[in-house]
Amino acid sequence: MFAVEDLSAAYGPVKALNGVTFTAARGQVTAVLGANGAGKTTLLRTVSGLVRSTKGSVKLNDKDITRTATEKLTSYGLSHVPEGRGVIAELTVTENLRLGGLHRATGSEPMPVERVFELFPRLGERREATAHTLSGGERQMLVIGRALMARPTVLLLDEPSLGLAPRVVAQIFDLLRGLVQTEELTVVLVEQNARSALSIADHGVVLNLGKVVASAPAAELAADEQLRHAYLGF
Amino acid sequence: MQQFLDTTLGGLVLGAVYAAFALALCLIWRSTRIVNFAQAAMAMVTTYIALSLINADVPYWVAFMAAIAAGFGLGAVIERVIIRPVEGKAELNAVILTLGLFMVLHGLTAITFGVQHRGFPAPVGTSAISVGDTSIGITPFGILTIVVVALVMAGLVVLFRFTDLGLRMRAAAFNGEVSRLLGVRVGRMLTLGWALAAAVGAVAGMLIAGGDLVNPAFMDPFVIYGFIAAVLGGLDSPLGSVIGGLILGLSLSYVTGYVGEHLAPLVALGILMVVLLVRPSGLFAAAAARRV
Amino acid sequence: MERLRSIIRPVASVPLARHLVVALVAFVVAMAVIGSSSQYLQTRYAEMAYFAIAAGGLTLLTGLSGQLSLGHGALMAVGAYAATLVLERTGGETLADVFVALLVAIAVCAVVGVVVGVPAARLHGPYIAGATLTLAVAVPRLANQWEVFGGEQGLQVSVPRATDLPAWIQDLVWFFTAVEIDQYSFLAYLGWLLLAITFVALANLSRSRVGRRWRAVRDDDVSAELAGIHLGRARVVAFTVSAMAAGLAGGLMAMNVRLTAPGAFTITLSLTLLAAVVLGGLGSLTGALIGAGVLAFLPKFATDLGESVGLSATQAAEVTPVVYGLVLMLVILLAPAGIVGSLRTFLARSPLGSTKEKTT
Amino acid sequence: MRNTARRAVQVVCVLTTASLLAACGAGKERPSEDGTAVGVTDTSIKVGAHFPLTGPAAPGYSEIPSGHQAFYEYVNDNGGVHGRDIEMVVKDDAYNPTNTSAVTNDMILQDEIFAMVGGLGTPTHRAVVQRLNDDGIPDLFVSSGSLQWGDDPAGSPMTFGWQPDYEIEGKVIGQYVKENMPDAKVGLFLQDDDFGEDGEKGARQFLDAQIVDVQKYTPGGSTDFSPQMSSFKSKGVDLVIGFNTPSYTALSQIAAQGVGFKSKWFYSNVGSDPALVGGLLASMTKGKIPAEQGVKLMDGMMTTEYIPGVDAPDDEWVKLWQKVWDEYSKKGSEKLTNYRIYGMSQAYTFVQALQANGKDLTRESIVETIEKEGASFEGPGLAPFRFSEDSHLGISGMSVVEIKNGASEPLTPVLVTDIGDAAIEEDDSAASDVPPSSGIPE
Repeated sequence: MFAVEDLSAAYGPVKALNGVTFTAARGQVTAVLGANGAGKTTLLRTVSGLVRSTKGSVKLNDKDITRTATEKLTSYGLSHVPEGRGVIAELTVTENLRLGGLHRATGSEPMPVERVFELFPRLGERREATAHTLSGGERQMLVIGRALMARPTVLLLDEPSLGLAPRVVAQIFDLLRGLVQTEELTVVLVEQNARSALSIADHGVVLNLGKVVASAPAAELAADEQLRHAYLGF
Repeated sequence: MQQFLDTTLGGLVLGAVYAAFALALCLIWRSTRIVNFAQAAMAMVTTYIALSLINADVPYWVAFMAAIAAGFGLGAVIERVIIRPVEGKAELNAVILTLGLFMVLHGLTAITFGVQHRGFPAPVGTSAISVGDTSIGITPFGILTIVVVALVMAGLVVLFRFTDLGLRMRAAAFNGEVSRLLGVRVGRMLTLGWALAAAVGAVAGMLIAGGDLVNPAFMDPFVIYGFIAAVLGGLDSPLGSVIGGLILGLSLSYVTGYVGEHLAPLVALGILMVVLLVRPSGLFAAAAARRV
Repeated sequence: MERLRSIIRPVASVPLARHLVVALVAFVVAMAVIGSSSQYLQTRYAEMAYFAIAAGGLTLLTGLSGQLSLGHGALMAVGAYAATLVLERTGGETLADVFVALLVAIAVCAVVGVVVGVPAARLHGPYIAGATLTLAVAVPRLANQWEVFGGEQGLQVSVPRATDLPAWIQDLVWFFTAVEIDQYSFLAYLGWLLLAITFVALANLSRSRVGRRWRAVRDDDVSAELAGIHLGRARVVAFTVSAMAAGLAGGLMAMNVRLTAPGAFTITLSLTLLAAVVLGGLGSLTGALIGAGVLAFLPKFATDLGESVGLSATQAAEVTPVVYGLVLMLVILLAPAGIVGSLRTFLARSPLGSTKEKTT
Repeated sequence: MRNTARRAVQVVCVLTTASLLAACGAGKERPSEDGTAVGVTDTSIKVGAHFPLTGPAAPGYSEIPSGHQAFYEYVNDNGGVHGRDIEMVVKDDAYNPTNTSAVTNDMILQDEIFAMVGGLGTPTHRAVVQRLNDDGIPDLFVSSGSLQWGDDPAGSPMTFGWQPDYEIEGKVIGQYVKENMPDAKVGLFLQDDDFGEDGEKGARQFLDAQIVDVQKYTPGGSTDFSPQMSSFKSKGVDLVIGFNTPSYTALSQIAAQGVGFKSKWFYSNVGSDPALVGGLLASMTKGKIPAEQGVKLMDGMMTTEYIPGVDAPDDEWVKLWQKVWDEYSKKGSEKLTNYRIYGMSQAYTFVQALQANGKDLTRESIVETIEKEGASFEGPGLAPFRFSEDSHLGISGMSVVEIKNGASEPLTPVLVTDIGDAAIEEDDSAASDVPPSSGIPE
């Protein structure tokens, strides 16, 4: 279980997060939605310790990880897949994956690189290619695959659909859905593309100006026309 | 013909040392995007440490290892204490800071060890090798220099290509934030990068000093020549640095041998400007064009 | 009182007039101080003057247009050789010879400034630092290439004897300071006069449209370019102006040292100039003056200090570069705005300072 | 207006602070010219000189002032000269002419020396000759053999040489080589200034046809002479004549070994001290071999000699120097070297001049004394001085020697000559001078 309680953060005088609280259940996809600038990415960065929180706490399986150093989170089983397809462009596909497996969740078995290639055959074909030669979809597959190498229990995904063709988005979301079931993952999916996100999410949290304005099962949110118009843009 | 051969061989030996030095600059550039103008002074300090050990009757190769260890420690301390605060800040700050460090190390060495020229021993012969009756313009120490530089390069290739530590270091250098999210201790890797670079610099210092006179200024030409060799190869590319070093070593050897020693810096400046203006990403850049 | 204000106000509101007033006051004070100093101190003041001129040009370049030059030692060398060669031809016996020599030094450096500035305008950060550092090493070595520069042992510089100066200057100096002018005080007065003129010119330039352009280029070159500022041209002009200041400084240096040889223009000279402008605060002319004062007076103090703690003479001589280096490092780590910048921030924070800021 | 005022105040503050700071260190009134010479009191004479205490020219040369100072202390402890103690200020110029100019400025204006005695180096001292002469400061016994100290007494009336000039050294070397090695292919290795130029001028009088290559070096420049040695090698040079300083002897030897260039070597006196060069070579070559073995590398080299050195411990002069050095060396552990003997020999000549001058000492009188009486000074020099109103050149001759086991063996008697086409003659007369029993010239 992954829980965020009353979390706040600021960039200088600007409050970017203001008392955010939600819980993500095991084996479920929790979508965090909202317009540009709503604080979605800041939320993930604060959870990872890239942005310092000013208040509140983050709990992973009842363990407080609010002040844990960013570098240690993978060993606790939490993997953050950054936005902008954070591949390390200068390394090859295999090297990116190897890197992902170097700091695994404590006590977990190492995952063979081949396992990722089974999940994403496209990557297997390009295993020796330098990452900057990959397409947008391939990069997204690579960062997800790389995160899996650390054997996480909680996966934070930041805008995986950004800049991808709808067909590719659907493909990646399908894979994600499958993974959640087979690996018993807790997924927090930050998305601007609310329609697609809600289509695979179990639960949805809507942020606006750093505050939670709605938190409900995905189907309920998708049905709330007023909310959709006001915050989700569809 | 004989002179050409001698000059070429001399240039190769010189180039090998430039290559090692450029490699050190390249390591630091890759890890922290800083050109370390204090690299030469750091290497000079470690060479002096080795000299004091040798003068205290410590065997040469023990002193050699001590110089490398000292370089490693010096690089780590400097990164942690002095460089860390300006990492990621305006690039002018780092330039001025390393230049200041250059002056401080220079002066402190002069105060500690004196400014007089001192002889520095070589572990093997420094007389030209003879083949039959004619001697060729390379000494056993020259050969040793090339071998050591080649070993250092091979070691670095193995480290970076085939070990997990090397992978971590490269990742930390290329993308610190993503690396942190993957669990890499980026701060440690940057420190390690500086430490390794300073150790490579220390090797270069020992190779330059062997069989020659040293004084606190003996590494000064490397401030510019090392930089030029590294830029020639594209700062980012270790292989480029090595080739850049060899090209520069040969060019300067020919200039000194056939035109005049005093024109060497001018020719070096010419090479630098041509590279920067015509091929800004260096002769062997792999990735996208860099902004100079 | 009201009448006085009405006279002062227009003067104060025109930058050129304001700068002229400041310079005039400063020059008169300088004359008084120089006149009452020993010959040895006069040589220090003369040194301070030419260092300040060079540092002023450098601070303008680095502080206002954001380009770091480590090659100003080389530009000083160009100015020094130009002035020396002119003095050699003309004999260097009259005041006119001196001014012709200095004008030629400035002109030659202007040309060199353009030649160096054009490629330099395309470089930034560590690249321009490395390139100009190479320049600083390479240029003085040219003296070994051509006979006319006198090789490693350099050229002697002849300067007018005090008794050969026009009578009105001798009288004027005597009238102001009650001391006969001699060669040492002459060079100090000359240095400070040119320093005052240079600083008025530089201050005016940085207040002008040109100066605003430079700042725009420094702060954000992309926006500046969008705003229609020709980036390369602005940088080249800045480099040229600062090269001219370095040329003048080099010419004065030649006359003071009375020898122009490549050994004078080391990397250390360039780094020392950098230390002066960084210490004072990049972009500040007052800072450059303070930095130059440190350059002229610190070596003796640092050396004495070194000797008093038991260092030998040769070791003590190394204390100075250590101090310069520490200055560079500490300023960057602790007070990146330099002395003047930090003082300004400090004054602006204190209530006294803030009211002052409002009135100006 | 406030802004203007503040600026003005800032500037004034800077100036005032600077002058105050400076005043603590160096506030001195300008010297008064009321008849007594600057730097001279009833009980003291203050002289100064610039030496390379640091930098590539320092090895060896930096020992010269300690010889001066030891001898002056010896004289002072024995009552001084006409009741005056001699004090010597030594400044480091690192063999950089610009520094020479600066430290000379300090010696004149701050230390207020009476005269410069023994200032070292051709390129360095050249930078201050005009200055010293303009200000009327005696510039005695320059530690360099350049012609310019003595061949133009009208232009530089205050300046005197001391050691044989490089032109006559070049002539002596040239004649020896021409007579004894007429088939040698000669390469010249020269310092790139008046030092090398004067030497070349002398040597070419005899060897113009034999010289096949000329290579130069810049002091303070590169220390790798492989290219120069490669050039000698490719031109088939089998005798190198070097006009260079001691470090460069060692460096040229190393470079020659490095490129496999074998030759006979003939170094001018200034660059040939076997003990020093041997020590440098030993420490630079294979591992740690004792200096004695380094000295062996010098065996068979030729050079010239104009004062007796440490290799002749039974010479009366060397006995005197040894006695003085044992008593007055500041650091007892350091040995007497040829450079310290050089310094003491110069100091001896200066004391001799002061004695001859009498009690009434002015800057003009000392110059006049040396011009009138200098040629008859008896001292350690193997040949007499040439001092007169028409020449301020120093010792007039030397002998050619070969180095064996770190000592020199004469190959010729003392050969005396002068600049230009003056003939070279054998003259051992001055070589038999012995020091007075007190060790202090009368």
